[in-house]
Amino acid sequence: MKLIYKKPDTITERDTTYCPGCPHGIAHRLIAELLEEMDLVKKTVIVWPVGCSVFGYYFIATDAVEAAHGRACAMATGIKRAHPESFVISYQGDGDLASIGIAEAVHAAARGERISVVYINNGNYGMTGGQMAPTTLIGQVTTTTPYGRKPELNGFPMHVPEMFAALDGPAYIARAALDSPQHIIQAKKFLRKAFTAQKNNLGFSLVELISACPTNWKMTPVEAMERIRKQVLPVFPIGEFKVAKGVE
Amino acid sequence: MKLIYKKPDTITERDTTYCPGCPHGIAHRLIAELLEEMDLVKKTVIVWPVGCSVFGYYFIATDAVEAAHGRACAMATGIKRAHPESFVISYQGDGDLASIGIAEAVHAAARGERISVVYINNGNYGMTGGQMAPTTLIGQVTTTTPYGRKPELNGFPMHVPEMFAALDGPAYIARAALDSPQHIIQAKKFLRKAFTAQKNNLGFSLVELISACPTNWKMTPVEAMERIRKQVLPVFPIGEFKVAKGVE
Amino acid sequence: MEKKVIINEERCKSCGLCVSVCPKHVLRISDRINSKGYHPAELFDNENCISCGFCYLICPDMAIEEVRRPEPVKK
Amino acid sequence: MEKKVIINEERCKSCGLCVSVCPKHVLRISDRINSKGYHPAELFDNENCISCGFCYLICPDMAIEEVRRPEPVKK
Amino acid sequence: MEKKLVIAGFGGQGVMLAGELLAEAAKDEGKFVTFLPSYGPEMRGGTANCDVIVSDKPIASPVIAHPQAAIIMNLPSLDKFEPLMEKDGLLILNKTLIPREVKRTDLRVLQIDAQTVARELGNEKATNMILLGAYAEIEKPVKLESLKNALKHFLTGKKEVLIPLNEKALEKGAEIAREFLGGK
Amino acid sequence: MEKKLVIAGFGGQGVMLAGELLAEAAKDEGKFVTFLPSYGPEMRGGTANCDVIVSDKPIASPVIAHPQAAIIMNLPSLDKFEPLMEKDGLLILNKTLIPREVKRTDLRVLQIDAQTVARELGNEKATNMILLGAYAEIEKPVKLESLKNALKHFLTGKKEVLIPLNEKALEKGAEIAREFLGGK
Amino acid sequence: MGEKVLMKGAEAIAEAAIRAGCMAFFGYPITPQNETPEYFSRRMPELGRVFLQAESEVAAINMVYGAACTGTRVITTSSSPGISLMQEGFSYIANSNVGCVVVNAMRGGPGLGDIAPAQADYFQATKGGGHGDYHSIVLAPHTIQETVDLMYDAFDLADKYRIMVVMLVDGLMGQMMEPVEFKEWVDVKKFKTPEWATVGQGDRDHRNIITSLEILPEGLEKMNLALQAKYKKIKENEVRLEEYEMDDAEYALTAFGTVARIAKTVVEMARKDGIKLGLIRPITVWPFPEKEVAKRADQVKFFFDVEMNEGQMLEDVKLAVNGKKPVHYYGRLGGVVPTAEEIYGEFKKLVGGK
Amino acid sequence: MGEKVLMKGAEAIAEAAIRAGCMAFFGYPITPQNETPEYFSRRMPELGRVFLQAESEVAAINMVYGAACTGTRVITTSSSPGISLMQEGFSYIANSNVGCVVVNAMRGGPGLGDIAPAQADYFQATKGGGHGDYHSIVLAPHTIQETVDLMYDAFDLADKYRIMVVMLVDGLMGQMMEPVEFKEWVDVKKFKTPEWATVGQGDRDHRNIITSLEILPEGLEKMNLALQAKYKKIKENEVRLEEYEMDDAEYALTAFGTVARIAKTVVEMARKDGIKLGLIRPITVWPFPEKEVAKRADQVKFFFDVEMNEGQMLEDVKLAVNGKKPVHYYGRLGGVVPTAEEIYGEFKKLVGGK
Ligand SMILES: Cc1ncc(C[n+]2csc(CCOP(=O)(O)OP(=O)(O)O)c2C)c(N)n1
Ligand SMILES: Cc1ncc(C[n+]2csc(CCOP(=O)(O)OP(=O)(O)O)c2C)c(N)n1
Ligand code: SF4
Ligand code: SF4
Ligand code: SF4
Ligand code: SF4
Repeated sequence: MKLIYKKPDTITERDTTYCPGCPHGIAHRLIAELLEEMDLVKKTVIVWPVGCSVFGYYFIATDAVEAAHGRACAMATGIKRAHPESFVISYQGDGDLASIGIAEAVHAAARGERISVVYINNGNYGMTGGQMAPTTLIGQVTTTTPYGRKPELNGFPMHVPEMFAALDGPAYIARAALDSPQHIIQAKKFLRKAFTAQKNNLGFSLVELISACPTNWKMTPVEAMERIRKQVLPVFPIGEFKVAKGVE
Repeated sequence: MKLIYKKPDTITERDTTYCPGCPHGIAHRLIAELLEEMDLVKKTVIVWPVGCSVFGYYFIATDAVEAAHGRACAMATGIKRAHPESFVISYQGDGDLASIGIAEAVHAAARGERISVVYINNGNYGMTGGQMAPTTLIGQVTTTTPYGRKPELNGFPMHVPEMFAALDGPAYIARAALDSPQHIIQAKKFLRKAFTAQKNNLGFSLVELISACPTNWKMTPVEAMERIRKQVLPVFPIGEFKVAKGVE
Repeated sequence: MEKKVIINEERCKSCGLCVSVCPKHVLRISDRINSKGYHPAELFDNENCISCGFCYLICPDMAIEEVRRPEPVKK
Repeated sequence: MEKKVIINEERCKSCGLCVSVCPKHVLRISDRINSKGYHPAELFDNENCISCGFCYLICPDMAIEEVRRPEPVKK
Repeated sequence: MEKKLVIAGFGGQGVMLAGELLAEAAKDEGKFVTFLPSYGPEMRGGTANCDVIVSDKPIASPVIAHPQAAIIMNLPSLDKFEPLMEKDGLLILNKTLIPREVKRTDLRVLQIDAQTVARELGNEKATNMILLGAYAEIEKPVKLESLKNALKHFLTGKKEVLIPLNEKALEKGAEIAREFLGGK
Repeated sequence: MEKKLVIAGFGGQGVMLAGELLAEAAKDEGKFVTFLPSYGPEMRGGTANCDVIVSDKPIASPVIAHPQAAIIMNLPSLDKFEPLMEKDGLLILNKTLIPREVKRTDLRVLQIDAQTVARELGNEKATNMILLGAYAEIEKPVKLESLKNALKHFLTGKKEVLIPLNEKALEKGAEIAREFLGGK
Repeated sequence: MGEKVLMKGAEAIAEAAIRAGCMAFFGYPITPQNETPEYFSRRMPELGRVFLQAESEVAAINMVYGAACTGTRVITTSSSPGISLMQEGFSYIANSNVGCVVVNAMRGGPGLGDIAPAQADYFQATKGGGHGDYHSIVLAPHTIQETVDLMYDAFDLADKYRIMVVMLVDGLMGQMMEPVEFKEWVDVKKFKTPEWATVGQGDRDHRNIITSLEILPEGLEKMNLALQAKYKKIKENEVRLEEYEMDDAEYALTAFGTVARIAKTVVEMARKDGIKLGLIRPITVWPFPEKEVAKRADQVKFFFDVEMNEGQMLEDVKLAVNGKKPVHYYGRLGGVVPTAEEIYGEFKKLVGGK
Repeated sequence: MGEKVLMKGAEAIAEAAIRAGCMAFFGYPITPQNETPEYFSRRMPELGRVFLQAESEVAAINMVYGAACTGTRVITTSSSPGISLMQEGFSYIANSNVGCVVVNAMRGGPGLGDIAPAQADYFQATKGGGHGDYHSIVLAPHTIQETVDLMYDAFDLADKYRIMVVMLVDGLMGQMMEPVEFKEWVDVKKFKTPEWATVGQGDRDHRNIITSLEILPEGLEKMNLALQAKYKKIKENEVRLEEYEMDDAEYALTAFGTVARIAKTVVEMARKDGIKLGLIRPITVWPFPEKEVAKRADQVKFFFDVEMNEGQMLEDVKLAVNGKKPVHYYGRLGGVVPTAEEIYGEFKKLVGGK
């Protein structure tokens, strides 16, 4: 029989710490597959964030560092500048990147820092128990918007790729989703371009991956994926926002 | 004889600390004039930044606080939320707002915080001696880009209004210039709309004012104004980027 | 016939995503219980599996170790 | 005739911006020196001043205290 | 009287709810009580445990180094707490998820196939209540009645319908415990 | 020998350059020297001053609390430093910008209409050198020649053409000082 | 006081602050105290007060700073790494003479560490983790009830001295539940905007400026001297401590917060064994009860300081004792909570083989 | 050593770091040390090394953290408020066991304060302004020459112990000029990427992970104990101080940095008057020379600690003296630099009207 898919070797044997049905694991697998396919595993340093993926280094077998909350892009910058031969990925949640870490992310993007950012948007802070994130939808109930997110009080969902597209530093900016096999295939294509941007020294790259947090959304994993399609993607549409030449 | 113009009373008798020909003073006068014209002087709290305008409270006679470098938008948020009847202005330089303070500014904007931001872009850090700012032009020599700003090393000029226009919180976002009487008249119009946005409780407002720093640019004031027209405005074009209904 | 889909039952967290995306409805949550206390998914109808890999693609725990397709029968 | 442009010489820092924008070229930097060591601007040709206020608008030191326009002569 | 109980298991097994219920019941009886949760890194799954102390005088430390009693809901928790138990301590095990035997011989051990029993009662999620009911019957930190009464603090709104099930589970646990005590 | 000089004026008057020139010259002569600038909040305008100590043994503190000598280039600086001067200290004033007289009577005072003299020499910006030249002539911390030689460290590139002017200004200052000394 | 309710410490903190008249919360989630902001997020809007989840701790403290400038009773709550990010803000607040309350539910460090209870931010809180010579009043309650009670004082002190008041608790106190009683609600209708607040000049005959800037060193020294005078007044008037079984004590434990609670059990264990052990428990760790500790140096044979850190309060105890008696130390690190048995064991080693 | 050049302290710091093999600078401008980054910005690109102006101090220290993880000699420089913003980063760096050098040119505080020289960040630097139990090696040079010389040691120590080394100077030292000689260039071609560095696994048989996270308290305690063991080693081996005219001293001044420089004049003044005064000048303020100070307690009549702060090193002096002799203190605040005359005057008051 022909092997169609096989768990990448770069995924460790260790069980993840994620809740059942949490798409963090899908993102991990895509990264691992691409690193293998692009022959980058041995050059890669992943900067892990504070968030549910804080233990990511236990699950993807590359060199790794654990950043302070929100500072992954700064730390990635330090690594890349000091050691430009390394392939540097910054893996960040939406609390980590869009809230506390927005300055470091914006500036890494504006500088065209040669790093690739994998940005997981699950609409809340998973690790700390489901508080509002900058990406939380209007009306969405979280542990810190118990009456639903109200724009007058809590502001509006933040669209990172759209914002970053106004900068000159990025070589590749896109948004994909992890809710279905089809979207996951597309997400991998986008991630490949993001990694290519770094490999070809073109500039900063970022892919937002629309994810789910079934636990804090208080849904089954299947319902959560449904919610992505019905409620999240209309607000956060899939697409490529910046594609420099040489990325494909 | 008919009085055409008169120094506003809200400008104090104290000499400013600015260098000869520095447009900070022009921005101050516009603010003072508008506060008087819109009858806001007694309701106003200005949050002053760290930068050459750190002593701003000596020059505009309103209640005032002095923020930590870059945190003016956060401090303004605290004031406005705690005391919504106050009219709150955050006055910030391009180092203060676009570099160290970008997170606080982006989030105040995303939240639609009812504050008005006057954002002075003079292309460098004036107070500390002319270092590169996020707004420094490509090729521009500053004390930290002695060989000229190089995009591969120092990144690209940051366009704050363009970026903020991708957010849903702002009610008014514009860019004006302080290089000529005509542009200054226009700048005042834009500032009036920004203040109106707050007065009418419509959301966040920001006006970028293209300014000069003759001292650190090592030019006469007249040459500096010339440079704005010839070199800066082509990169940072004047315009309105977001105008909510009710601002006019 | 060999299994087209190899599931590592110890890794499975019973999230049901594979079951939900399988176009052929050949997966289900089993009655067994793994050491973490979860009922792992199982392929109960190997024959009808079309080896599309959707289960692999969506499994967040990399519990779907392999997906194989029978070689086309030589003519 | 009364001055159309009132300059507070003590506030002036001799930046020359008013001189540069005056469409009628009726301003100049004087020889006097103020207590800060600057040579203040002066209106040397009151008559030809058209009271446009450009000097006021651009003066960064609010040294142009007032700009006045003669009332139209009653017919 | 001072009763020190540890409840341990996977997150999601209702470890905290059981502990809080006991604490609430103790408070309602006017007793001193402390409840101290401790989580692993996972939101779901992973390990979680809590310390509950019920006493009739003020409680100094809420931390239990050596439990007098423990409700153990999965294998990793048995591995962790067995060595820490006080001599003659009481171990109540959720046998359904614990394949191995207890190694120490100086403990009182009650094994209940609790998850199976709970499923039979109508909902696996009541496993925790079966185990708690058994504990309460043996150690008597509070009355079973108080536990039942306290349920209404936790099962509110849509969850109110679950109260009878949980009451039944508490009783079932107590019943199993009485058999255990009788059988001794 | 230990010479303690303060130079004070508006930013932009060349206060720092004068101080650094003296320091450089002293270093070239193999002396110990410290130069300590102090700025007001303004980039241009505003006040600025520096402390220069030249000595033939190691210098402990670079801070001058009570100057033996001061070059004072504007009125606010006179107001600030006059009361701090050591008894018999030397005050060299830029009379052009200092309308008032010195109040203390225990100081040696040399008033030079330096800005005017500098303009006559060709550039108002050489005011600082006139005053420095005068100071060097009177107190002799370094040779006038060393000051002139040190100019080349500061006036490089396009500014090289200014060296002769500055040399002249140093000399002019020295000349005025000699008259002052002679006239005494 | 009302009836007892069973509550998580982290929630009781929020409820107490609300009753004490806290009108605004700005903060950023962090374990082990997420229940505090979450509780505020439910209650503050109901009461028409301000709850805002800030984008970061840096933003949060500067929002607090802004709100404090309006004379509003304002709070932020966080845990160790988040508190580290606030240090610049603390320093600004100190030299601006505005009042606020900050809760630090300390967790294991350094760095990301863990989420278990610790006391290793004592130096940071008491000596000033930010730049410059400043202090905050630092309260170190040892039970949830005490935390709740002290919250009222915290706001009163913040108002009275226009100073930041830190509630230095730990993850254990944040996460544990015990029955607690709340005091009466403070009548917030009585609050008036203070004369010095920056809310717009209005009818005032002067405008208000709040700044920590003073470019002339002599001027800044004056500001500092005024701060020091304030600190002196606080040292004279606000020191609080509990002396537990100290009357006849021959040995003194010193401990704060959670460890002090455990230490009470140790005292009981020792007393049962006939050993005259007492406990000195600073409630204000800044100002530290120097005089009180110094006085006991004449009485006891030695001091035994126990902390969940590498010996931080230890230095203050030693400074107070000033060499008169030995000061021993025992500590656990990184989030490990010592047991009473363990501490008593260490103590008995010190007393010797009698 | 080459010939003497006249240089601003802030520039000499950069030149020394470059010669000592510093391969990367990340930092954010702040007075009174802007000349340091400016100097780096000119020289680093020329040498093919890294200069990056970060968007903030928070970013800067995390860039340093990243670069340090690659085993690169890396530096950041700032002044008080900027250093406060780095506290979280410092704490992460400490528990990650990576090395770097940080220069703090202290200015007057708290808050925005002024830009004049101060020493009020002593506590922050030596006790840990960030969260958790950690230390950095803190060097406090008193002249530009010493700063330049110590810069080489700073990098060596950072590499040797994989620790952060702080150069605690002040605005005065940053702004003043004096002639200075530089040591030889370190041969950077000899640098090798260390075995533990996270640069991609390459041919290594294991992968490297650098983290300050350890969720189990027992595990985190182990990490802490390892840190403490390292600190102990440093305390045993790296204490440095200068004892100036102490051999026959009856009185001892204690001072560090700029004040110590001034204090030497005071010693000379006293000696001229026939008073046997000496100076103890810690060069490492952490580890503080406890033993050395303690030893002098038997010799001198009293200690007189002088600082540009409200008495911070004072506590370490007192802890070392442990009550054996009086420890007096004099300080100036907010950026005021005391003069030798002034200090001597205060000293004479203490000696009494003899
Ligand atoms: C300075 C600091 N502030 C706050 C925290 C607490 N914290 C840890 S993770 C997190 C948010 C995680 O949310 P997100 O980035 O969206 O990731 P997710 O867990 O959802 O994957 C927060 C607030 C921290 N560790 N450090
Ligand atoms: C935390 C902190 N970092 C750095 C500084 C130093 N600093 C003061 S103003 C300034 C930049 C000012 O530039 P900009 O905002 O553009 O204002 P300008 O002076 O040009 O008007 C800097 C870096 C500071 N005061 N605080
Ligand atoms: S809490 Fe949410 S984001 Fe975190 S592991 Fe669980 S499902 Fe995933
Ligand atoms: S330095 Fe530049 S920005 Fe600052 S006052 Fe002078 S001209 Fe204006
Ligand atoms: S490979 Fe496709 S058909 Fe087969 S089990 Fe998986 S999803 Fe279903
Ligand atoms: S998707 Fe994976 S983890 Fe989820 S049920 Fe299927 S095999 Fe198990």
